[in-house]
Amino acid sequence: MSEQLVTLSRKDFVSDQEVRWCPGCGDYAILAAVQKVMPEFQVPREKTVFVSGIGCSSRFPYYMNTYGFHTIHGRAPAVATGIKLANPELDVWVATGDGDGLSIGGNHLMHALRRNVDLKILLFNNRIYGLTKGQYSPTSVLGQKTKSTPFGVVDHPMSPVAFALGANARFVARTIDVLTTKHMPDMLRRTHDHKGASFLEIFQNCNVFNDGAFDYFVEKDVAADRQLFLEHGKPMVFGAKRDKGLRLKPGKLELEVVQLGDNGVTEADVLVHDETNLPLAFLLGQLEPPEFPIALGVLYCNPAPTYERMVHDQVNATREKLGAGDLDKLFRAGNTWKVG
Amino acid sequence: MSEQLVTLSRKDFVSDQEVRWCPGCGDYAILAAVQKVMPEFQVPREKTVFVSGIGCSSRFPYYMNTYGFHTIHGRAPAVATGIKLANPELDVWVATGDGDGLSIGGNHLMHALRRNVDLKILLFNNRIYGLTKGQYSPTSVLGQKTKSTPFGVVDHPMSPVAFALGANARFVARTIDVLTTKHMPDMLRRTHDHKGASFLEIFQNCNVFNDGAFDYFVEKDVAADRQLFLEHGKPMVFGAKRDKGLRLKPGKLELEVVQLGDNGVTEADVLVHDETNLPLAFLLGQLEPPEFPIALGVLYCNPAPTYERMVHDQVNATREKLGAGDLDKLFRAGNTWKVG
Amino acid sequence: MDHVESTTSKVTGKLPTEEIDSVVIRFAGDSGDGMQLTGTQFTQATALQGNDLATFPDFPAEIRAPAGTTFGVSAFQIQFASFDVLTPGDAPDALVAMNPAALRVHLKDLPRGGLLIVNSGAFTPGNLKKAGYETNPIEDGSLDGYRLVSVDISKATLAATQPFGLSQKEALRCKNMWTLGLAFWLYDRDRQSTIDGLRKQFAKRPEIADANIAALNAGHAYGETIELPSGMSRLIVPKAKYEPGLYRNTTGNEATAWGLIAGCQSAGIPMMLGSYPITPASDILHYLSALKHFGVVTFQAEDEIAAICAAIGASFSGSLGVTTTSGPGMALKTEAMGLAVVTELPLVIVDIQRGGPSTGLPTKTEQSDLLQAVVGRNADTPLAVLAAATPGDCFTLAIEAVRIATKYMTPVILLTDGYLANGAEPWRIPEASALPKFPVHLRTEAAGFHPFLRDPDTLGRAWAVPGTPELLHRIGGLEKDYDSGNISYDAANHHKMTKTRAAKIAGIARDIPLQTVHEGEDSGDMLVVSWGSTYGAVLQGVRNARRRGLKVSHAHVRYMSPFPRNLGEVLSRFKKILVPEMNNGQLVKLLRAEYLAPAEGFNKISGQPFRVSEIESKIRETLEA
Amino acid sequence: MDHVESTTSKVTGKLPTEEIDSVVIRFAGDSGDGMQLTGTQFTQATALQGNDLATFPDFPAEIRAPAGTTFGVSAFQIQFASFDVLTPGDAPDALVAMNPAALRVHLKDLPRGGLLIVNSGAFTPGNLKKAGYETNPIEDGSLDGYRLVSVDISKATLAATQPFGLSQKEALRCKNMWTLGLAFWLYDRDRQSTIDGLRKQFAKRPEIADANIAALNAGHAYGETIELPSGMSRLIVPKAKYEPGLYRNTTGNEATAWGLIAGCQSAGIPMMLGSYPITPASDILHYLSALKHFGVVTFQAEDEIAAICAAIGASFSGSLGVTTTSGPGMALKTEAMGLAVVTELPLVIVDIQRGGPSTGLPTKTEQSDLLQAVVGRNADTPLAVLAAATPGDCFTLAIEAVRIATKYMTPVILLTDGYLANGAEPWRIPEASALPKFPVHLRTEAAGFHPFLRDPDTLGRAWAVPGTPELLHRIGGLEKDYDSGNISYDAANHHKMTKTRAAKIAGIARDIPLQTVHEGEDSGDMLVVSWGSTYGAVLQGVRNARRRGLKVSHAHVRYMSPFPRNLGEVLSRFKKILVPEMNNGQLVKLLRAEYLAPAEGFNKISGQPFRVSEIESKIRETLEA
Ligand SMILES: Cc1ncc(C[n+]2csc(CCOP(=O)(O)OP(=O)(O)O)c2C)c(N)n1
Ligand SMILES: Cc1ncc(C[n+]2csc(CCOP(=O)(O)OP(=O)(O)O)c2C)c(N)n1
Ligand code: SF4
Ligand code: SF4
Ligand SMILES: [Mg+2]
Ligand SMILES: [Mg+2]
Repeated sequence: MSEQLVTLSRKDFVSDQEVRWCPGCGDYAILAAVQKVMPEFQVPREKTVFVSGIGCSSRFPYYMNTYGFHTIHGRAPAVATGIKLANPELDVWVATGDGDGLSIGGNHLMHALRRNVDLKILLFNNRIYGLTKGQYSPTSVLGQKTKSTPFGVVDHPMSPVAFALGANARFVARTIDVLTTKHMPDMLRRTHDHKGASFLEIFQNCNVFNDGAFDYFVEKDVAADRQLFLEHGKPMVFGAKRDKGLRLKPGKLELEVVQLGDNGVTEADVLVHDETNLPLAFLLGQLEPPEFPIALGVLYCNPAPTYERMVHDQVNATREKLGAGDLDKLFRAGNTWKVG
Repeated sequence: MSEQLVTLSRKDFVSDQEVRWCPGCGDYAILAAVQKVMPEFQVPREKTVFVSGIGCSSRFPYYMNTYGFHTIHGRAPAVATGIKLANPELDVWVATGDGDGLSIGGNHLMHALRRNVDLKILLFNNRIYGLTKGQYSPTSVLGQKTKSTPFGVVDHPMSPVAFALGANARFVARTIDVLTTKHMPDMLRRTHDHKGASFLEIFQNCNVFNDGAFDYFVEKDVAADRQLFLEHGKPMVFGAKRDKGLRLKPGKLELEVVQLGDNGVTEADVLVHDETNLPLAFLLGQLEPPEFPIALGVLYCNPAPTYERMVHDQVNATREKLGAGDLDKLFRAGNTWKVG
Repeated sequence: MDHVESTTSKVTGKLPTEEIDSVVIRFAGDSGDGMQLTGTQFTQATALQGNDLATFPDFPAEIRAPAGTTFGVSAFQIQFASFDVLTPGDAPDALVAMNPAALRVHLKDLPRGGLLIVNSGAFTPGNLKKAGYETNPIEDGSLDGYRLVSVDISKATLAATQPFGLSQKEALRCKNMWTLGLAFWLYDRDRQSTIDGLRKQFAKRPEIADANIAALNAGHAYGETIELPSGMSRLIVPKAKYEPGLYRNTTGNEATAWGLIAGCQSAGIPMMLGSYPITPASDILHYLSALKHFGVVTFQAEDEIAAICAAIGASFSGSLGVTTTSGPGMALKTEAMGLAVVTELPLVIVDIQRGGPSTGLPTKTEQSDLLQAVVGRNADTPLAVLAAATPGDCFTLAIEAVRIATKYMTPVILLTDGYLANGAEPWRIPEASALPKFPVHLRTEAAGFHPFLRDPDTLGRAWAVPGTPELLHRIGGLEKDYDSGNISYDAANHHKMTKTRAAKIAGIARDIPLQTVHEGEDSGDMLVVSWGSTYGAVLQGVRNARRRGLKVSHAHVRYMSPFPRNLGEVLSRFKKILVPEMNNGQLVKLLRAEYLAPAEGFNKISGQPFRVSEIESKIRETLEA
Repeated sequence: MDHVESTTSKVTGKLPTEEIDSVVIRFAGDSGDGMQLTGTQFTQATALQGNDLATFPDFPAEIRAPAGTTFGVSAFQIQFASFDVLTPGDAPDALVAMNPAALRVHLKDLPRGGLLIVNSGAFTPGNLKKAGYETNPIEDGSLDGYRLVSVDISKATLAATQPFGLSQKEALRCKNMWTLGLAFWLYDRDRQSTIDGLRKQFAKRPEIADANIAALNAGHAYGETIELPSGMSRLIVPKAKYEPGLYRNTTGNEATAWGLIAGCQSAGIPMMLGSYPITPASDILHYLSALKHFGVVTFQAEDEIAAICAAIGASFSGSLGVTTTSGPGMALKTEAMGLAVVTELPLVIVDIQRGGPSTGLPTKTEQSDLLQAVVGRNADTPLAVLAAATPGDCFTLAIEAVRIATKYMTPVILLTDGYLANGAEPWRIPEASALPKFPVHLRTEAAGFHPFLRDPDTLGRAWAVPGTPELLHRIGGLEKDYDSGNISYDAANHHKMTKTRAAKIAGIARDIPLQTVHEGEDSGDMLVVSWGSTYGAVLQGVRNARRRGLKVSHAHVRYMSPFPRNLGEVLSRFKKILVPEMNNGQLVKLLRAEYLAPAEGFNKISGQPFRVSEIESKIRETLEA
């Protein structure tokens, strides 16, 4: 009864529910990109589950024609962990926001990453609480005026990728909602293909409550100079003319931007990306325009055994050692006595 | 009525409550060290508050003759944030465990660190749940057999310092319960003196449920070779004969252990510790014996404005701009009308 | 189509005016049509005109639902009258529908013969289809029987705003002001407050202010030239008789924020709000965040648990800790409430109830957190619970919550709901100096001190805050010794402490007003008991029933835990007791359990307030049964 | 001092034996003295001997409190008898006190004339001081009036274990086995099961096993030569009359774990336990973690919220999600329970109640989470609640919880408490094949499917799990349309769904046993109603009262929500209704609210179970009032 996989197309992943985001919201682009890449994975729709918390971004599952669970605020990683533990065969995705995933749900996200549960986690970072109409979030920037900070934010913001790396995540990547043609789909593919907890931060524009939050590196005139596309094994070159690079300051753990061609600097001097180097990923996650370009792509990828695999291996090993559980044996183990 | 500060001694910080830890528990040494250094800070006892969650370690406040609040499991950082916001004059300490602070309370701890609330946070890491009699914690190691993992832990453990750095902590340090004479007191001093959220991980032996968890770098015969004491501006030298050092692999973001004297390696080749370098701190936090020594001391210290300061500066600025709040004015602002 | 049509015969020329007691009008349109603003402005002008009023904003859960959809319809209803207005009205006398979806959703509530104003310009094939209309109802005769005014408001607005050089999109945004202008004309309201408001709001973009004002004026002028359906007059609602004083409009959330500030001033202590945004409570956080000059510290926590915990910490430090939330957030605070109860710290928890369970109906109102508030915690964990009756009552009870919390050293839950939170009513502005004063005395004397030393009258414990010399002490979640405040696992002590905590809360009954019968005789066949926001509908329902000769009285409960000490006695004087609630029966359970009173529930769980008529017919039915 | 002293006149030589119906013995000592092990071993041997029994372990909150302190005292009480034992006994007939602190804490419970065995070797000046004794009670005459056996157990143990070359510390650890040996002799129990147990436990360190066995034998031998206080005999308690069958001892937590596994086998689905450690619930997690070969997945989550959420996720995936916790953890699960209710997923939530509020008295028992379980959530959030009466009943009701959860697609709360969790009773082992079977039918047919399609009988919705082709669907916390399962904000639909959720739970009443009167007439002057672990004490109290001629009956409620459908009718047949509870009055509230029954509470909130005598005298008092 399973589906004819090859015949699935984008449309098969579109549910019959009306999409209820504000016109112009970046969430549309993400939804379209996900629906576009899903057929490529050759996973039957019935084996795919989208799990979310609460927030605009968390409405995502309703729009995917797969199984879906719109849970409660912040708890999607925990629910998803249960889903995956109960049935490791399922392809489980988590859609969450900067509030849902990093504020109320920070702990669950951290532990799902640490345990390396095989979940594909999409964090829609719009640096605002959309659904509740515009309060600041843990990624909102200092000074940002929002409904709950009429005089400006005074909380130091957090970096989702630093957080994920600090939590021992084995796959950390980043993209932007506007990169619809290639980069976002590519990142979704990588996110899917990594076995274990995959963490993809997507900068997403909330055009109603935080419009233009990412303009400082997304606007046409600055994009090329402020976006660094990481590729494993490739030098970190960027710029409209691809004439800038990142270099490790000699003998130090600091990066600097170099101009190719100046003072004899060539591409060979530029640092080569290594997805498996954790401190490098951490360093790249710190880069912020205008001083540095924002690092996009796979910052870190270093697979390890997944949690649900280890759990079930243990279940199986125990069963092999002790035999399938037998209630009669269990009840009668230890001291018993007969009456009558 | 305030206390004669200079006359305070260790004993003044000992409360009248009987200490109720198991004989031999590492918590005793930490308590003694804290009571020893407190008088040095010249903070009146009534301005000092110890806040904790639940766990063996969280009984700490009862034993300190200061103000204290033994709250609920995992919530100490949140309660402490409220205490500090309400009265920034207070010297607020948080005592927490690896379960209390990193499992149930991970999110509050993360956000307190991120916001840079001026709290002195002591994390008693015994890699076990003590109070509930021996279940594994998020820092328990793979394979560890505990009450809830009779066949061994399958959760990848987390690193408290990586977590703290990932959360944007501005002060991260580490010590061991057995280093009672100098290192632990020193670290407590540094923890206290840093303005902002200070995070001190203390490896603490639970001799009942996880005895010897740290023997692999604490035992006499291995200690010198497996403990690296960091000092800002000093080369990272260690070993019984102080003949080993850490070096950055040329052009890479990786460390290696070098033998001083071998192949002409001298102290000058050894990496110099820089407390203000975040990626370095992250790298140091990853080091694990036997391959590397464990990094002790201040891994990272890079002060920033504290949260409660920024909050109150904003309150004051608003008051200056708008005048002290006047209810009559508030009620009458906007459209009103008179009747009769 | 910018002419006036009517399916009934037409009258031309200037309309006669007619005096009338009360009017209910409902504005409905797309979320993007600015209906909430229209409603608020209409309310403002109506209040200034001296009518009593009540409002009911009803908006979708979506931030900005796609244009033209039925789920994106936003509505605002107001009743204004020359008498004491208790509800926003059961059914509208007039309905404004800015597009087909609004018509689709709201027409069913308009009685036959009601005035129906539609923006014909929005009745495009696309919009009709989205709303599920196969033919255009303006044209297919299906609106026969209503007094229809069909006018192309879009076009009229574009024309009116044309001089100001706005983009078409911006210009169309002024549609709501055109509509408001027409409504102002119809009900003879003054435009000035709206004009002033627009000038202020768009101070930085005067062309937008100008365009909006032009649209407003055009809509008004349109009224002058209108051909209204037959039988219609321009309606004049005389001023209501108010107690003398200075008035303003206030919503429940605003009143709550202000009451909390006022309460803390009365107590003489600073306030620390720990909160996490959640509909429909977020506005309290917004309001208080902007009132930093009152010395309020607002802390947007990482979640509801941190929010209440920070508030508890602040109370430990000598501020009043406050936390504001709604159902799912209340649920999360459960454990920490227990900590506040056992440590006996003052704390105010405001719960703006909404439809549940779980995420439920976030933007709809409900009264279903009562049992949770009163008994919904692990162990025996008594605390005080108050419930506001009207938007203005939120102010009074917020002050009362602060008083009880600080005097009895206890958490107090203040229940309001989505309907009160967003609904507005005229509010007589008090003089700050006339507000109750109840200064807190923090303990400073060392002699005889221990942290659980109790005031023999209130049983409230001593509040000694960090920073106070010589009173060093530790508190926490473990059981305390009655006589020393130290940890105690003693069996008899636990019994005594549990009984003491209960007695402390029960004792508050001596310190609150007796229960009164609000309407009707003090005893008799039937008493209707209400609580919370159903106050207005129930009172009106009882009044109507009495007017029709039914023997029924009304009592409204504002103190939910403890109950007023004479409540049982009041109930015992009636044969039948009816308890209408917007839940599946909660107060009714408490009354039956407490007093063995034969109370019966009347329950509406639709996320919508009761209609007066529903109450009235239920009274009749019950009396006849 | 290793001789026998007695303050009363002495009898020398071999003691006569005497038959007696029942004995209550309490072992008390330092946490480090191994009293729990002593108690368990005594229980084991007693069960094998064919007596009925009930036990009450009572240990401190501290892991290992400093030696010799009163707060470090750990105790274990057992009643065993030739009749049906319902409680561990009110007061001990015999008390073993291993040190002065144990004497200090427990002597007050020993009736005058009771047998008191003390380890005189622990009555050192230091220990006496820690226990607050100024003079040695063994010597100062203050124990006159008890039948005192004072023996230096420490010394005797060292002597007995000397051959095995243990360290002094290790050797002294065998003290408890020496004491057990003496107790075995006194009550004529067989040593074999203990000896077998020791050999097994210390298989890797045979010298320790040998030393313990030597101590055990030495204590036993000591009995042979003992000079007991006058009037003492060696006591023989004849076998109890049991239903024929194979028996074992079980604690409530073990029985719960097994019942959950059995229930899932009966349902034919796998089990996923999401849990977070908390006293006194952790053992269930421990037991299930070791039973992985039953296909159980255990997940120790980061907190209680994650634990229940993972369980909900697992249920969504077609496992039975289970979560186990105690009070503070229950509080944290509140919000997620609402999600399970609104998504109508099966889920079993086990709450091992403990003393509160907040952290409270973590190791003490209480019944104070009942109201939380039944109504303590935001909004109208009905679910099923069961409460176990005895350790063995935990097994039965755990299976029943699984049955109801899967049949009705609902969360079920199973309430037990600290007393049941750790207390043991003999349990007749069922044949696995004889357990009820209730296989779950997961939905696979696509025709007509939507996720909230209901079984017309149970109102349970269709359970279609990910992996099932063609049944793709989304669920969540927002209100659902009755007819499609899609999100709905419709007013009438919300009313209907709220009523349907309530009706589904209410309907379970048709599927559970009728309420019976357990003891006494079916109608009359007075009914005592109990629930949960007070079962035994209340039943015994009623039996005693009846034996004394009082007209009183007993009903025990195990189904708390919904109640058995005839419960109101049962109550209505009695004039007075007394509801003893280990809380400040919770079931009594529900009975009054539901049935307007004039029930009155009898409350003990001391973290200790009721004594039979307390129940008995309250019955007399109530009847006389
Ligand atoms: C327990 C609980 N607290 C608060 C809320 C209210 N709430 C819903 S979504 C949200 C924040 C959403 O922000 P984010 O995750 O960034 O999502 P976005 O809307 O920006 O996509 C909040 C506070 C809730 N639904 N439940
Ligand atoms: C809400 C809640 N859940 C669970 C518990 C039980 N509990 C108390 S302490 C603890 C873990 C303690 O571990 P840790 O923080 O490492 O402290 P330690 O005892 O090891 O010092 C747990 C699970 C509790 N008290 N409250
Ligand atoms: S509020 Fe922002 S994030 Fe939410 S749907 Fe609208 S634009 Fe998107
Ligand atoms: S259980 Fe472990 S951590 Fe707790 S007091 Fe005992 S030794 Fe210390
Ligand atoms: Mg967001
Ligand atoms: Mg620990």
